[in-house]
Amino acid sequence: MKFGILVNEGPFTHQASDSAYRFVLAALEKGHEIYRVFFYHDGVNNANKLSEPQSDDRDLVKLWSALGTEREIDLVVCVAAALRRGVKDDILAEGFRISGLGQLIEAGVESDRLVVFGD
Amino acid sequence: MKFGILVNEGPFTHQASDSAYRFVLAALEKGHEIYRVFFYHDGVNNANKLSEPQSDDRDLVKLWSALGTEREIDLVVCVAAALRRGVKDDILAEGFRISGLGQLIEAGVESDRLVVFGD
Amino acid sequence: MLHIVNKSPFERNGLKSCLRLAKPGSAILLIEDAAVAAVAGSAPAKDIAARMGDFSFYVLGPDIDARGLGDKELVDGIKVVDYGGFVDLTVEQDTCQSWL
Amino acid sequence: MLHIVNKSPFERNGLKSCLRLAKPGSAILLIEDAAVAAVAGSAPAKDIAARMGDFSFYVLGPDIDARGLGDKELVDGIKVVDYGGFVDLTVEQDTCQSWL
Amino acid sequence: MDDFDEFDGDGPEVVKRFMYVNRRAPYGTVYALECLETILIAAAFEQDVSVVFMDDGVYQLKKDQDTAAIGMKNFSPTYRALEGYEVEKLYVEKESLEERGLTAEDLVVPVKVLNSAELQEIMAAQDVVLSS
Amino acid sequence: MDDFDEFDGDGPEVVKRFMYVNRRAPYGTVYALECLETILIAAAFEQDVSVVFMDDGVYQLKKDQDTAAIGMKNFSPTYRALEGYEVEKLYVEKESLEERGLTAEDLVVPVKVLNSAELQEIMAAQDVVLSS
Repeated sequence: MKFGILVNEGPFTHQASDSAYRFVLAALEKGHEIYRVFFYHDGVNNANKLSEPQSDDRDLVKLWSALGTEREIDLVVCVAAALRRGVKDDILAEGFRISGLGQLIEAGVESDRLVVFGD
Repeated sequence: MKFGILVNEGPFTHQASDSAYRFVLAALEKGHEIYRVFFYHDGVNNANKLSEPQSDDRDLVKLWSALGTEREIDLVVCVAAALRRGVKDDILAEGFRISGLGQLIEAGVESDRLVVFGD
Repeated sequence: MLHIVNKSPFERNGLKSCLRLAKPGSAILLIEDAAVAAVAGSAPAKDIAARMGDFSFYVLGPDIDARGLGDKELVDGIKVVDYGGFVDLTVEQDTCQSWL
Repeated sequence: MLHIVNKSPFERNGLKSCLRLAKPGSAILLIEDAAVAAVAGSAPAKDIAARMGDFSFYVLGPDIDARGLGDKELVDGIKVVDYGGFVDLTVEQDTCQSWL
Repeated sequence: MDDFDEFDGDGPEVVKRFMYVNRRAPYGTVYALECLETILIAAAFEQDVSVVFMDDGVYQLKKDQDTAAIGMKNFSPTYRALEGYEVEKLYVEKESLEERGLTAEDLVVPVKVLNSAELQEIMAAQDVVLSS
Repeated sequence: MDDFDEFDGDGPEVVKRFMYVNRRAPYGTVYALECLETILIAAAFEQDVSVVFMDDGVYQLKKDQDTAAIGMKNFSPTYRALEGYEVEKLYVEKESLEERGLTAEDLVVPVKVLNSAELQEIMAAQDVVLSS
């Protein structure tokens, strides 16, 4: 089955990004396809490569990045939300791309299920 | 009277930063002193100079920056919270400085009032 | 003590907890989404009215106006302040506590 | 329909609104801070127990364990799932709605 | 509201029922504004769009919003523009309105006021439900 | 917890009563963890520190937290370290515990359980109240 995932909150402040990440891992493990993960609202902060958590903490930006590059998951950061919050190409972590809200709608259309994680 | 201000949330997502900014303006207008504004939790995102809101929206990073430079208000971004969230010197807006949580406690000790704005 | 409540009591428990923990005689200021509680007639408004003898209640006018509630009748006895009035309240009261 | 609730019903109104708007026959999954509602005995737990005939209730085990509630008795009839079980629920149900 | 450019104009062939659920007051958080931005984009995709305002979300539609003193942009007039985008299914939950002492006359656009039982049916018939 | 370096060691001369109010569950949001970081720093400033756990904040102190499956660090043992920093005034609201079916035996550290009337008095006597 094809999943679209919407992440509305940044790393650390809310569990949303963690939950979405765990959900994606579990879905992949079960052989499902992740059509796209779309980062909206503060979710765009998941793509800030300057993020440097304490060494004994999970590093969500790196975890998502690795999913994007190693598992070829399409990680899309909303351009409008990202501009407002200062997430630009200069600081964009590997594996993410910046695009429009249309990519969220498309994920809703093309996926069998859209699952939303937020605050 | 001397005020310390704590801002717990970033720009846009919650009104906290707006409310804090309006409060500070009103306090200055009444002749009070702002000892320090401390940015903690997602509040550190107020210092991201890459932030580029739509042209008809308020630009909170610029507004805070201007307060820091023109009115010589001490704007302190918590280093631990900022590292985690990827707010570093490379993208730090003018007028802000990065320092430790001790600066928050000091603001509590040295100010007559500490006012907290958050989610 | 000035207690500052900023979340809608329809959505969150901040106002309820504040009313339980604030010492009678304190001032309570509603800002941001909490401003909606100042409009007369709702359940949270009744909670406020019931404690009018214990606390001085204030609401931030700019937040009422932003939410289009400027024309609505407010809870009897609640005072509307602007940001300057908010500053004055923090000066008049010796400490302030935000119920985030 | 799978309804996903992620906020503590002690703090917010998400579960209450979900219970009002979910169509009987739906599944309701408690994740993140909402997991605390699964522990038997509290007011939210009673709200859940009262609707056990209308909905299938699930709670995400990892979130219960994280909050130290793994040893507590849960509401009778609520099923504990892991992230894989969460995925299965979204597959079994035709749509999902998050009550943020 | 500046990303129409990446929409290729052909439109996807599937038409799905998309529902946007608004449960938060405006200005206290950005969700109301950013959800509105999503709805405007969604309209261009020729999907079957409906928008629900319930709980504190009903305040988003309150008439006479005046944001001058909080320094934020009043975006409530944009709800009136939704009709032009053929987003015409605006539902407001009756219980949420009443709990807040509001009526349909207080709102900036004509909406369909439904009780929770009616709204239940409409929600249950959706393909994609977005919330924020 | 890495910013002790900027503390100059002399300590400020004024001693104020600082209270930290915790009202949120752990893990769902970062506030519990980051508030704990603040408390550890505050301790070094030789202020009169007290910490309140009420509403969902009482879950922060629940014994037997096991975060392995959510992939986050279990920071609850740090509450036990507070005593070593001379942070000894830990207050838990009785009503909040009871509402959640918990007792003081469920908690990871010894605390003073107070009813809301008692807590009211302590809160009212503070100089600085921090919440998040």
